Amino acid sequence: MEVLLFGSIAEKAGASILRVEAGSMEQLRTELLMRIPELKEMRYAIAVDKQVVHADRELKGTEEIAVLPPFAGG
Amino acid sequence: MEVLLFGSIAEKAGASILRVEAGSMEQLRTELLMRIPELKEMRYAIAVDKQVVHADRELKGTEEIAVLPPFAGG
Amino acid sequence: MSNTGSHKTREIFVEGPIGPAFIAESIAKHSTRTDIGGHEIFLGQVRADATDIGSIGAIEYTAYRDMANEQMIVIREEAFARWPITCLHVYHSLGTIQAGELCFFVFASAPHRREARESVAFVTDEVKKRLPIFGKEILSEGGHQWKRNS
Amino acid sequence: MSNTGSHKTREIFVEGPIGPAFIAESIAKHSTRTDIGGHEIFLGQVRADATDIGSIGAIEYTAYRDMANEQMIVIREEAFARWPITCLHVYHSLGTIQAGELCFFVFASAPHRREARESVAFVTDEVKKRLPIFGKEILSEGGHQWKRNS
Repeated sequence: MEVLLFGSIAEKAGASILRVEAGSMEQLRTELLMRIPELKEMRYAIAVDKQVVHADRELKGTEEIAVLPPFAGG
Repeated sequence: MEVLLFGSIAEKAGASILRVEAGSMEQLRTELLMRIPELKEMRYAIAVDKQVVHADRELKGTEEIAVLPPFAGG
Repeated sequence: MSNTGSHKTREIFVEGPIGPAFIAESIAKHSTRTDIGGHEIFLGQVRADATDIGSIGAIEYTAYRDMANEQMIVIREEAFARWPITCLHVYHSLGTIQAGELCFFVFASAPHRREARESVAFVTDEVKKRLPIFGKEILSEGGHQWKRNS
Repeated sequence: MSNTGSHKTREIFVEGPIGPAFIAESIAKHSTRTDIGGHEIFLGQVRADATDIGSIGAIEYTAYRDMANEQMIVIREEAFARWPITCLHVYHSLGTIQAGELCFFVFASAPHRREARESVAFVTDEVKKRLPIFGKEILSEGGHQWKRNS
């Protein structure tokens, strides 16, 4: 699945899109920490189909995933 | 002394300035009611030198007096 | 009465409606103040209310101008004492303002939005309460009645 | 998601700073709505804050655009459900906005000032909290840091 990265997270990853294989939110989080170790020290949220998701849940692989650093609008 | 009239009160009086003789607020009020009988049914305030005054007090005759209907700014 | 730039006596009245271009100019003037983080603006617009005796087509504003400008100084001082605002501008129309036109413009700027927001709310309310401004509501069908703030 | 004129999906993002002329045009468009009595506007301006590592010269805004526009629909619906407002317009800049320039514009209109005021306060706060917008603070002396809303 494609994972969209934004702001400081895209900067750390050196990319704005990652390809990741993950069947659940848990797996996705683990995978992301391996690919972007700096995430451990960062605050971020994960959006699934444009909704922030905190709990674990299955992922089909067709979802739109995004990793979001703290919001800073306004 | 000259008394400035505004809005609905100027309309009732048919004038925007009245000449009135009064040595106190009490006398001024009595005089105004004689000159503009409709005041009895109206809400209004009297300003002395641009400050609304409710209590009785002496008037020297050099003050700037104004009779003010309800405020309607904005 | 203080003598600082922010608190000095100003004429708040303008003849006729307040135009959007005037508002844009006021906003643009603040781009050099890079300590400002938020602007809050209130605009009063004449409403074509239906009343018992007809619908309002326009309001003809008059004021006890000297007293209103003096009262405005007091309200300004209160606002600057209560909130760390950078600027405060207030304008009110005199003369005939048609329904749909703007008659009142309150504009505060501050480092942070809360101060700008709260001071505009305060100033808007106090101007309506404390400034001797009078409004003759001109009915579209002819005749008039006198506006009063509740 | 409702389909009425007031609630439909809109693009809130504009490239570059929000100009005073754009604000004036938005205001002017409301003169035909003679049921409006008050407009409330919040404008966010980029502040040249001094930070530990230098002073902010500009903010470069990016966003997760589709999610932000969807979140904005939800906030709009909440505002229209809570207050009897006539219109609500929200714009946010993308790209580099210099200190002193405007990056955020919230504009509500209503028959009475209280509704306009409260809905602008609500929408301003919720946009800052709920929209995935990111700000890279470009320091005048070189380098950058990432803005975060507190």
